[in-house]
This record gives sequence, C-alpha cells and structure tokens, in this order.
Amino acid sequence: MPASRSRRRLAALAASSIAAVALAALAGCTAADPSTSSGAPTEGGTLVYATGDAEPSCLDPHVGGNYPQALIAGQYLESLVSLDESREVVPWLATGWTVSDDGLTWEFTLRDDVSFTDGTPFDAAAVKANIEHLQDPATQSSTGYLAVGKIASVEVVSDTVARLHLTAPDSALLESFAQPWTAIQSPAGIARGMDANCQAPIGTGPFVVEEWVAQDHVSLVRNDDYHGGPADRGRDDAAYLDGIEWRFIPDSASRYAALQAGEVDIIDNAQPDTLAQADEGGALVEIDAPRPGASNRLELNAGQAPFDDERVREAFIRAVDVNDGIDSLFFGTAERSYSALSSVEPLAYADESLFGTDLDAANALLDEAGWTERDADGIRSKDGVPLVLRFPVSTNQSIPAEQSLFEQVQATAKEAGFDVRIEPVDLSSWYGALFANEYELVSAPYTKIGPDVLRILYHSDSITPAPSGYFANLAQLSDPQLDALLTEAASESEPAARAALYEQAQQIILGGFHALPLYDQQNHFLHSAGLQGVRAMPTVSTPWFADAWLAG
Amino acid sequence: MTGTTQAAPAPTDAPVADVLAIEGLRVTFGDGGAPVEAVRGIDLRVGRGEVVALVGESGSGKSVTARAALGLAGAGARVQAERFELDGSDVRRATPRQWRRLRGAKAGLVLQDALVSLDPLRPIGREIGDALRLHLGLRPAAARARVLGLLELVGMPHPALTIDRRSGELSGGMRQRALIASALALDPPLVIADEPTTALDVGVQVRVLGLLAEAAARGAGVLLISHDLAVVSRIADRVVVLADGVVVEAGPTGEVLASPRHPRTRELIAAVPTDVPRGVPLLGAPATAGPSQPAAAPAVRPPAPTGAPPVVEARGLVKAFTVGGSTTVAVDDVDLRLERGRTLGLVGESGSGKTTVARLLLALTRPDAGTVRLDGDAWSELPERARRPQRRRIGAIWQDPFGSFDPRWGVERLLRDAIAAGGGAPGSAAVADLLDQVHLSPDLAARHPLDLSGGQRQRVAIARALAARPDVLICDEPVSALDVTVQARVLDLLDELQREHGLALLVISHDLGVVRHMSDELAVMRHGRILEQGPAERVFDAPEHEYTAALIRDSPRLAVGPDARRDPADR
Amino acid sequence: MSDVELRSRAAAVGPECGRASALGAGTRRVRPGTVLALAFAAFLLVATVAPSLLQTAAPNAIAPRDAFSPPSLAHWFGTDESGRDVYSRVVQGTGASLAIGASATAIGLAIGLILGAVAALGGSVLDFVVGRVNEVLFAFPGILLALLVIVLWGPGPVTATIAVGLSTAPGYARIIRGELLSIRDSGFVEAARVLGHGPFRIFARHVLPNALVPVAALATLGIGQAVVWASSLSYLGLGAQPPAAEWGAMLAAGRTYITTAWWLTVFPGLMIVLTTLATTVLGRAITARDGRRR
Amino acid sequence: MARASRPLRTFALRLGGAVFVLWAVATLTFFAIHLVPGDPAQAILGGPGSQASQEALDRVRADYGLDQPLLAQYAAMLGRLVTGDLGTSYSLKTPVAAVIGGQLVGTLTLALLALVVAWALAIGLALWSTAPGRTARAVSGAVELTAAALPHFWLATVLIAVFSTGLGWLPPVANGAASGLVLPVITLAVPLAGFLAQLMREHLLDALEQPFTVSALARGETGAGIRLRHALRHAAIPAVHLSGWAVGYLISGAVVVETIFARPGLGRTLLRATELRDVPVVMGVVLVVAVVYVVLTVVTDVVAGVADPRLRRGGSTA
Repeated sequence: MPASRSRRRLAALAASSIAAVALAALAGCTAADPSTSSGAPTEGGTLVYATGDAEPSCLDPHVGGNYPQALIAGQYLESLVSLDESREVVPWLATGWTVSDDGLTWEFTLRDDVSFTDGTPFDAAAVKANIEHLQDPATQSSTGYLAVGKIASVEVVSDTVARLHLTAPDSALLESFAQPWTAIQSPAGIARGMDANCQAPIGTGPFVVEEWVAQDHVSLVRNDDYHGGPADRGRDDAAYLDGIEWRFIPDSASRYAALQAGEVDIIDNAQPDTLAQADEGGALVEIDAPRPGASNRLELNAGQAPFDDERVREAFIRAVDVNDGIDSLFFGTAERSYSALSSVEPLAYADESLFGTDLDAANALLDEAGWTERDADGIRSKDGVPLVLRFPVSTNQSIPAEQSLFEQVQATAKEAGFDVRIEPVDLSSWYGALFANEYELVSAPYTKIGPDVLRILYHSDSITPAPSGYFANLAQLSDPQLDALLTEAASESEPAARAALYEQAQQIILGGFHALPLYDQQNHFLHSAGLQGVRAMPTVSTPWFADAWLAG
Repeated sequence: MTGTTQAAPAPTDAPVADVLAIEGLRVTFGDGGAPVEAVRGIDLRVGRGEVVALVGESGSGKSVTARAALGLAGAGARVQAERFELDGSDVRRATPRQWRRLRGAKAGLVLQDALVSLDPLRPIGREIGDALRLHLGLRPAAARARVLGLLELVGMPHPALTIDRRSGELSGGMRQRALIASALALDPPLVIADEPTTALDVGVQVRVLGLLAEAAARGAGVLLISHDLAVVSRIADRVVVLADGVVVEAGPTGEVLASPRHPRTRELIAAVPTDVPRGVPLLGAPATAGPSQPAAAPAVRPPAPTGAPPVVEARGLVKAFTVGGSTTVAVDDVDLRLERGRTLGLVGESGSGKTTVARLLLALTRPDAGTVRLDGDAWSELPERARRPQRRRIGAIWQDPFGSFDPRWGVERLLRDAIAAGGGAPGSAAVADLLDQVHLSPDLAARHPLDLSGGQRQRVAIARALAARPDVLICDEPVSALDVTVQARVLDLLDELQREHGLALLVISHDLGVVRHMSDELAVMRHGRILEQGPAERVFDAPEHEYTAALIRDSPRLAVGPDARRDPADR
Repeated sequence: MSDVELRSRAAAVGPECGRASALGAGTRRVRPGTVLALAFAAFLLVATVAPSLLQTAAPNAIAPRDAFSPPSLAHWFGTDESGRDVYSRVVQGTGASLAIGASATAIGLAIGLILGAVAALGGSVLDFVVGRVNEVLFAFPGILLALLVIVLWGPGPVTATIAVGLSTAPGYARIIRGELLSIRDSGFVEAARVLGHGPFRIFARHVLPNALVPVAALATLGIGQAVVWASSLSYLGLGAQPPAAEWGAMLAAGRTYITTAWWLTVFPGLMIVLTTLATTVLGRAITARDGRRR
Repeated sequence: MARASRPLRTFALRLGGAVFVLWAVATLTFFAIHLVPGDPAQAILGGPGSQASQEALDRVRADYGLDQPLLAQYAAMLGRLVTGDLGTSYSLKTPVAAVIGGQLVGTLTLALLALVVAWALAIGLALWSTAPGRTARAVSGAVELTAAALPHFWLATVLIAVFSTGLGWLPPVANGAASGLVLPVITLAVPLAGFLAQLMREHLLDALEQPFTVSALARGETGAGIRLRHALRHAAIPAVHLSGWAVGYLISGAVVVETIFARPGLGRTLLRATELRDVPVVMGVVLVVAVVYVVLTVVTDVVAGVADPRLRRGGSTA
C-alpha cells in the first residue's frame, strides 16, 4: 500500500476546492476505504480509540507538550489556524490574519460565535491568556513555549481582534499556531490551576473531557454546541459520535488483537507486520499519516571524536545498508527517506546520491582518517582507541522493527570496522546518556509543522542545554553559515526566498553527513471498516473524529 | 479402668469359628528381575475370641503375612494361597473394591507407632470416624457419638476433649488407644495388631495388651504380631513362630514356652533379658561371632583402687527447659556415680529425663546447677575448647544409630573418622579390627549404613564408640528399636566389651528387664528425679518405691501357665 | 491395587527393615530420563565451549532479504526478522543464557547461604534479625529490585544477572536455613561433637555438605528460572544488549512476530524449558540418592 | 502465667517485625532511588526531556525540599510516612495515596484470583503426578516444569493469539467485564502453579509413604480418599507458607501482565514511576506491596498453624 504515491497525487490535486480535497484525502490516504462509496453517516455510538503512545501525565498540551498530548488534545481543543491537504494555512478559530511589513506585528481576527464548553466566550482576551499561559515558566511548557518564543506581548484590540507584538519576524508563526501544543483553552479553565486543568482542559473542540481513569482510559463526550471547525472541514455541525473512549493499550500486539476482536474501533502506532496482515485481511482499514517536521534519522554526534571528523561520518553513512532492512522489517509500509525533513513537508530536500552504500569507499575514508589498525573482530582503532560508536536507544521511543533495523546498522557498520554499541534503555536513562554526551549515534524524532524544525534541531544555539540538561541539536552541528541561513529563513516571509534558504540549509546538513535519514516518522492508524469518515489532520497527523461515524 | 464393657465376654472354651483361615500362603515381591519370596507357604488360623501371636524376627515374614491378610501386601507383591478366608469368605480373587469393603469392617489393623499411624493433621475423632463414614455412611454427628463410645470403650480419659485432639497432642498411651479404637470402630471379627507395644513404656504396653485381650473377650479374633515372645505370651492363646517365611513352630502358648522344640523358638525365649542374671550371656556365643581374638584396644585396666574417684560423677544436676514461656524441669537434683568396669542402669518412662541426664554427662548441654566430674577432674564446668580433647573419653550410642551416621558416609569412613578422633592410626586394619570386635565381617566396611540391618547398624555405632578408646560408654536406649534376639546379641556384646576394655557403662532404658540384666547399680528415674538407687539385685528384689514395683511388675517376662493372659485384664 | 498401597508398603514394613523404605518409593531409581538429561547437558556444554562446532551459519550475519523464512533444511529453526539463522543463534546464546542463569543462581545461593547460615547457626537473635531481613527482601517485588539495579548500573546481562540473583536470594536463604537447622540438631552432628570434633570441622565436614545436596537440587531449578526472569527484563527492554544472542532476549524480540513467525519464540523458549527440565531431572537424581539416606 | 503471656509476646514480636520490615523497605527504596541518576526536580517538571527553566527548577527544589541534604529529606519522608502521608506524585501531581488507591483493587483482584487459580491447578497437577504409573508422574512433572518456565509475556501473547484472535472467545484486553480478567489471571497463574505443584508433589509423595496411609487403607479408605483427606493436607502446608512469596512474585508478574492486557494496576504504576523517577509513587507502591506481603505472611502462618498444630510449637522465623 504505497501511501507516499497517493500523497504525491494529492499534492497535485491541491489546487482544487478544499472540500473536494478533504474527500480525496480520505480516498487517497486510506487503502480501499469503503467510506467513499458508503451511504449516509449515522448518528450516535461511542468510538473506542486505543493508543499505543504513553499515557500523558497532563491532558493540557500546553504543559510539556508531546505527541501523546497532541493526539488526544485534538479532540477537545482547537487551534487558531489549521492546514489543508496542500499544507496551506487555513482559518480555524481565527478567521483571518494580517502581518505588518516589518513582520513584527500580527493581527488575528477571531470567530465571534464560539464559546468554550464551560460557557466562557472565546475572544481576544482568551488568546492573550493562552499565549501568556504558554510563556509562563510555571506552565512547564516545552513545545508550545518555543513556538511562541518570539511573541513579546499580546494586545486585545477588541473581542474579536488580537494583536501580537513580536521581538523578531517569525515566518513559522502560523505553522506554530496550527499545532495542538498552542491550542486555545478556556481562560477560566486555566485559572483553575495546573492540577485541575491537567485533569480536564476546557476547549472549544467537538468533544469534551468527561473523566480520566488513570492507566485505563479518558472518556470524551460530544460537544453538542460544536460548530465550525477548520476551514477545510466539510461540515459545520457537532460530531456524529456520542463520545470517544480513549484507551491506553501500550502493548502493540494486544492493541492489534483488541482491534481484531472488535474491542476497539481504531488503533494508532500499528506495527509494520500487523499492517501487512491487515492489508491481506482486508477487514481493517489503514490510514498512513506520516508526522510532519523531521524525518526519522540517525544523528551523528559531531561534537566529539570520532564523528568530529567528516570523513568518519561519511564512512559510517557509506558503510551502513538499511534499504533491504527497511523493506523486510517494515513490510513495505515505510519508504526510505533521504531528507532531514518529513516527506510531507513541501520544503523537504532529498539527495539520494549522498547515501549510496559503498563499503570500499567507507574503508578508504577510514584509512585516510587514520583508523587503520584492526583487531581480530575487524574493529578499527586509531592510536589504540577503538572505533566505538555508543548508540543509546530509548525502548519507549523505538518500535521493535526500528530496533531490529538498528541491529542491522550495527551489523553492516561492523564490516567497515565500526563497533556500534546499541544500548537499550528507558527514557530517563536515554536522556541521561544524551545530557552526559555519552553517545555517538542517536535517533530522536521531532514533530513540528514546517521546516523551522531545522532551526531547533541544527542551530548551534540548540547545543547549549537548558537548565534541565535538554538540548535539541543532538548532531551537535555547529556551523555559523548554517546558523545564519536558518535564522534568516525563520524571518523570511517571502515563500520562494524562504524555500531557497531552507534548501541551502538542508544541503549543508546532509552534505556534511551529520544525519542518516531512515524514513518518515511512522504514524499508521488501523480501524475497522465499520468506522468511517476518519481523517488525519494535515497539521500534525492526529486523527479527527468530528466527522466520523460508526456504520452498522 | 476399662469402664463399660457392653458385650458379655464370650466363653473362650466355646467351639471357635475361624475368622481368618490361611493355608499355603506365599507372598513374593517381584522387585526387578529376581523375585524375593517373603512368605513361603504358611498356614494360619485365628478363631473367634482367640488371640494368636505371630512371632518372629525381622524379615521372618510376619508383617507381610499380616498385610496380606488385609490385601495390603502391595502392588509389587504376588499373593497366592490354597486357602484364604476372611470371616468365612474367600478373598483370593477379591477385587480392590471388595477388599475396601472388607478392610475395617471384617478386619481392623493396629500399627506400631500411633504418632505416625494416625494422621498427625487430623483430630483422632475424624480418623476413627472415617471407618464409620466409609462403611456405614454415618453423618458426622452420628459418627461422633459412636466415636465417643469407642473412646470410652478403649478407656480414653476425657473422650469429649480428646476426640478433637490430634495424635501429636496426645500421650503415647492415649494415642495407641485411639489407634485401637479406630481398628475396633466397626467391631470387626478380626483385629490384626502389628507390633502394637514396641517402644512403648512398659505400663502402657500392659494396658494396650489389655485392650486387645478385651477385644478377644468380646469375641473378636486377634492376630498379634511381635518379635518379643515375652510381650505376646501375656495374652496369646496360641503362638505361631515364623522364621524365614515359614512356620517353624506353633501351639498353645503354654506348651511352646514350656517345651520349645525348634532352636529359633528357643532363641526367642532365651533372648528375653528379664530375670536373666547379670553377666550371663543371653544367647551364649553370639550367632554372628567369628573367632574373637584378643582386641587390639588397650588391655583391660586394673579395677580402680577403692577410694579412687569414680570415672564419672554427677552431683546435684538440674536442667530446665523453657519452650515459649512455659518452663519444665527435665532433670531435678540428680546424683550419679559411674565406676570403672561397672554398669549403672538408669530406668524410667519416656519423658522422665533419662536422655537429658545422658546429654548432661556428655556435656552436650550445660546444667543449670550441679556438676559432672570426669576422673575427679572438672568436666561440665570446662569451657568447650578445653573439654574437646577429653571428649573421646566418654563415648555414646543412641537408640537410633542410623540418625547418628552422616548420611553421606559409609561404614569405613565413619570408623576412620572416629579412630582419628581417638588419636589412633585410621588404617583399614584398624577398621577391620573394630568390626571384628563387634562381630561384624570386615567387608561391611565398604557398605553404607543404609544397607545394614538394625542390629548391624547398632554394632557399627558401638564400633565407632570404641574407636575413640573411651573410658565411659553412655548407651541411651541402645536396644529399644531392635528385635529381642538382636537386642540380646547387642546386650551380650556390650557385656563382652566391658569385660575386655573395663569400660564404665551407663545403660539407659525404659525396659527394666534390659537394665536389670545389664546393671550392677540401678537408678530409677521419674519426673526428672531419681526415685531410688542402689545395687541392681536389691532394687529389683526389694523395691523401696511403689513406682519401681509397678515397673517390675509390668516388665515383660515369659508368662507361665495359660491363664497368664487374664492378669492384665483385671487391672 | 492402587499405587498408594504400593508406596505405603514402604511404611508398612518400614519398622522391620531399613531398606524397605528405599525400595518402596518409585521416585528413587535411576531413570532413562536421567540419561536423556545427561545427553542434553552434553549438548549444552558443547554449545557453550565451542558453539561453532554445532552452528550452521554465522549467528550475527544479517540477510534482510531472507528474513522470516520458516524452518527448513537450510535453516533448521528458520530465520529471524533480520534473516539471521535462528538455530545458530540459539546455539550461540547457550553460553550467554547459561552464564546468566548460572551466575544469577550462584549469586542468589551465595547470599542465601550466608543469610541462612547466620540465621540457623548464629543464635536466636541473629535468626530473628535475618528472618526480618529475609522478609524485607521477600517484600520487595523482584521486578522493582531488577528495575532499580538496572537503572543504577545500566541494562545488560551483568545487571540483569545481579538483579535476578538478588531477587532469588531470600528464597534460598529460607530453605538453606531450614536444612541447616535440621542438620544442626541431627544425631550425626551430636555424634561428631561427642568424638571431640571442633565446630568448624563439623560445619565443614558434616553440616555444609549435607545442606548443599538439597540446595544443589534447588539450584538446578533456579538456572532455568533465572533465564526466564532475564527474558522478562528483555521484554521490558532492559535485558541483554543486541546483537547478543541470548535466549531470553530472543524470546522477547521474537514475541512481536508471534502470530506471523512462531519459530522466533518457540525454539529459544524450548531451549529454556529443556534446560530447566534437564537440570531438574539431574538435580532430582542427586537428591534421590541423598533422599534414600535421610 | 508464663503461658498466658506467650501469645502476647509472639504478637509483639510479629508487630515489631512488621514495622521493621516496612521501615527497612522504605529506607532501602529511598536511598536506592536517590542513587539512581536523574534529577527529581526534572521528573517533577514534565519528566525526561523537559526544558524547564532554571527558576522553575529552583522553585520546585524548594517546594519539595529537594535542596535539603539527603538525610534531612529522608527524615522528612519518614515523618510523613508515620503520619500515613505518602506524599505527592512527581509526574501526576496528585497524592500518591490517591494514585495507588485507584490501582490497588485491580492488582489485588488480579493477584489473588491468580493465586486461587494457581492453587487449583497446582493441586490438580500434584494429584495427577501421584496417579498410578510412571507415565503420569513423568508427564505431569514435565508439565509442571514447562509451566514454571513460561515467561509471562510469552504466555500472554500466545493466549491472546489463541483465545482472542484465533477463537474469539475472550477479550484480549481488559474491559470492565469479568471476561477481561480470564486471560490475565491464567497468564499469572500458570507459571506459579508450576512452582506450587512441584513443591506439593514432593510432599504428597512423602505423605503417601507415611504409616498413617496404611492405617487409613486398613479402615477401607480409597486411594482418592487417602490423597484428598490425608496426603493433600500435608502437601498443602509448605505451599501455604509460600503464598506470601507468591504474592510478591505475582505483583512482579503484574508489571508485565498489566502492560500486555492494558489493565490499570500497581505493576504498571510501578514500572512507569520508576521510568519517570517518580520517587513518591515508587515508594508508595513498594510500601503497599510490603504491607500486603507482611499481612499475608501472618495470615498464612496462622492458617498453617491451624492446619498443623506442630508448627505452633517453635514457630519459624525466616
């Protein structure tokens, strides 16, 4: 089921009317989706959603801000703007926006007919409250915090107009506001304090958080007053479903079994082998929605030996062979990527030529770099230092197939004389290893809308860790020219120029052999044929259930 | 004491119908390739109201016969007989189901030690009631009533209380009563008692036999199995002597005892120590004895000059034990003297503190008060470190020699270890010599105690004790686990060794007969106190204490005259 | 006639002759099973010492193109998700797995022996104290112990081994204590004292050896258990490090494909079970000999 | 009067012992967790990878007394524990008592049901192993060992594959209904049953060699009667003593089982808390488990004591 092909077709279709695209999206993104041919939607019923992502410790995506939160928050919170299938920004809670020429002032016009599910009206004050909430250190926001980093202040012009004053132009602002981590909540809800708000954030979305049973499920009920939605939505009314039972089933095999058994209607993080099965079975429907932002790639830590030497980095990349592995391990559900960015990003730049496997070249490069001695196992060393690559793997973040792929990387790299030490650890220890700079290789997915993710991942500023020790530039790529390009691109509002800048930036990143792209961040949903009208939001590929219904 | 006996005693001279009639019984154990024939064609008859004693040594096949009579010879066993009738019905072709109906109903079984023969986890009431439940399908309430009756019948004190006790919570005597009650539950025409009195205190022995006699008096046929002719002769009408799986002699008790024809019978009679004077070997030359050369052990020391301190002297020994709050005085102000070359007998019922005395003399436990002196020197007060080199001078043998052998060691290693402890040269010659002294063949050295008979084990234990060349030998119930004949040989051996090595012996036993036969001095113990002490003859002929008298009266001796079996019944 | 009656014969004629009880019990004879167990143990030995003798392929050689091929003549146990030969990996894993099993058991036994000895021979106060210590260890969920050890010293076979060893220690301690107590009060120890042997000699020559026999039997069970334990840690992603072919790790890794490629888990699992079986049968053989003697 | 005081003393000892155990468990856990790399303050501020600012970190450290020396923190913790306060979860920001309270029932139900089922299976296996003939013993022995050698995660997956995906009889994941409990309980019970059966069969065989079986047979008791009415009790007692340990074992197993069957419970809470370095929760769970264990050992001792008065004299310590 080559999802990517269908995506390209979509890109072509993009010009045509939004609603049409929305439908086509369903047609394209889902293998033989019956919903295209099926009859009228049916009201009612509770959908059971089983997520394999970690259970959030807080349902408010402002706090912290990770993908599990985005997944569920999308059901009860709405953002100011959204993206359509062609990744053009479209209105949502904000009906329109203008930006001053210097790019330092933004004015957002807001819908006047929306109120939060606690009755609080949605207005400019709410927007102000939310942005300030994101910026308040006490909120402990990491993702949203970065997104609104350039906003100096919010001015309430009128109930329906909010004016944002920026410290510097931000070409990514709209994309940032399209993310669930900056979604808008009821100020009254926020005022309740973090503990209460974490339990049940109050938004304007199609569903409302009813209760959260830890480690078991979150029950969401329909927001009957809901209307509107992102501009590319086909309808205007409340959801068909009475509610959603949002279950946490961490074990992938059980999750899939539950779907097969009809215990649940849709699962995320479907594993490659089960996708292949489902494909044969036909009773289940797949939605392949790769996450935006960065691709899944191995970062090569250029901050210290041996990868501070470009020749060694190239040698590694030339040595490893992952294509066969990706085919067999992912059963054709994942396509090899040659870009630092997700293939859904229009500005993604790929260069396959850089990543061709060539063992001889690798060996030559290593000899040239002085890693000449080889021990009994063929492991190279230089001045008695063996060519060891420490590779901490977070067992929480890497699916089994990926871990197996890493083993194959290990095996192929060994042929060139690399001693790759895979260290499976839990999330805390993983961060621990990174903070302590005890790694040469690491795979760290990062989801964000738009190419600005490159600035977070590869700008030298991101090397200096936060007080908590966190830093995003795991390749420890420090290149003034690149920094300049990324900064400039971030404030360049003229699309063509912006695209050019990002292309140069990516050429530097890839050309310097700082990362080995593997594939897009896999994001596969499987659902029963009975569930129809589901779509994955073009923003960060979270599922959208306001228009879904359970047939028969 | 027997309380209400309901059935009128059946006249014993009435013509007796056989409750058990066996002819040409053969039992073979097909273990592996070579089948072992344990019983080789015996005839056996038990009439109503009759007590038949089946007497023989270990391995004579008596127990197997008894089991066969209950169809319990075992799956490994092949049982054949020309005639095999239980209460008139032929059981040769009986199916397991049929056997189950017969057991308990037609024949009850009383085993040796009730502690293990009654389920220690179940109240005796239930154990006894099982028979009723199984055969009459009685409701618990009804069964309980019947059980209480039975307990009355066997003279169990406070039946209402004891019925809910487990065997472990009862005294040996009460236990045995319970066991008998369970055998009599359905008033079976045949009661089989297998060593019902072995290792019981003599007093209890008598009462148990009395109960069986009563059962017979009520018309049941009793098959009494024992190795001890003296014990059974009390109540047996007829005696059947078994040896090597065949009947060697049978007849009315009186006749058999008066004029035994078969040597094995004579041996059994001779083996009974009671009334055999000190120093007279019970069985003449030991059966297994080889030509006994002069021992390699040091020559007999001259008898100590009078006035010299006794080898072991205990003064005012007191020892109390505290088990979770409650304290019991096991030994209370005990004085003892062991002279070189002489034997002190210590007799008393179980729990009288005999063993504690032994442990005190061996300095295995510290006395709360009093002292033990060895050759006049300090012993019990010594710190263990100082005492250790001296320890070899006091040897010991126990009732259960097997338990006193390291399960991982063979005979040879056991003896070498002991020889070394005695400072000797642990060569195989020394080992062979030791075995010879205890009249065992040298090639036993290669064996493991597991593969020895009870008697052989005790001899090995004695050999080990000798190996350390001790001055004193403390024998705690040395023979109470053995057949009389074996017991006799062991006793003779001890005598012999004492003469050879001038050992001072302390012989501890619940069996006055044994003690008296062995001892120069005699001490009677009860509740931790020495009741009386003095020259064996004196104590035995003119007991000062009533308790001593009772012990003497109860100690098994060969009954003379057919009326002998009456006497226990009227106590 | 039911076997109860057969076995009860032992008791029936027990009082009369010591060896009957030995004959009586069916458990106590050398059985063909023991021979099979020995054979398998031999296989394990070879696989540990010289795996290459048994292997049909390089255990870590990947071949993504023929991944997931079911058992065949080419690959007796099939191939795994990276096309590696499962049979060769199983053989390769023997050493590592047994190492984990054995050393974990050793650790558990060592600690257990110390605690047990102190409790049994150190007097009532120490006994009470050790008793509590034991309860503390018992009260700790083994998995937490494991998790702590692992987050402390990082994952991998060594820490997994330590973790498993620690969590099995109290069980051993309790049993060893019981054994030691019964031996301490036994007739033969008394006899040794009477002969004037010193406490250390007695402990070394009588108490310890006799206590170790049943413990040895326990250990045989422990080895298999330890491997299983370690595999659970691997499932939680904290076990052996790739590409190390360790049975537990293989079991955990193959689990993902249990419905599509059963052979990935069945064969390593089978090895664990067979190892436990073999070691236990051998252990039983040891104790059977000893059991006759108690 | 010495007799009267005895139960009191034993009770006092028990209580003292229990308190000691809890204290020791708390102490061990506390220091063990503080040895673990990872900044609690960070655990509080959004866990791993959080980008908490310096001031935020400082404030939290102050709030939670993390700036105090370790011993001071330890003392404070003990102080709270004495008053029955388990503290507040770092990651969930809710009282630990509440966090655990929500999970306790589920796990205990699971563990206790598993214990019962394990017992039933074990008894069946043990009895089977004493059935006539060599084969029965050999086969049952193999079954016991295999059962004991099954990793929970593997068994669970197979059960799901067979009974949910294959036959569609049972739900693969927890659903309020009782049917959702079946597979988890079986998964936990089977390996435990393997252990118990091995233990019981040894004692069963020993018991069947005791003379009292002969007496019972002589009363006309059936083979089955002997096993059920006599031998089983003897075999059960040592196994009963294991129950305390068994619960610990089951809770360890629960970590895996609850993850696979998506059941809320202490096991998952523990795992998650350890990964997030959520000290108070880890502490709370461990203590609760310890309490359960202690209570259970007391109960089992009493039960065993009732079943076998011999045990009451000279009670066992370790």
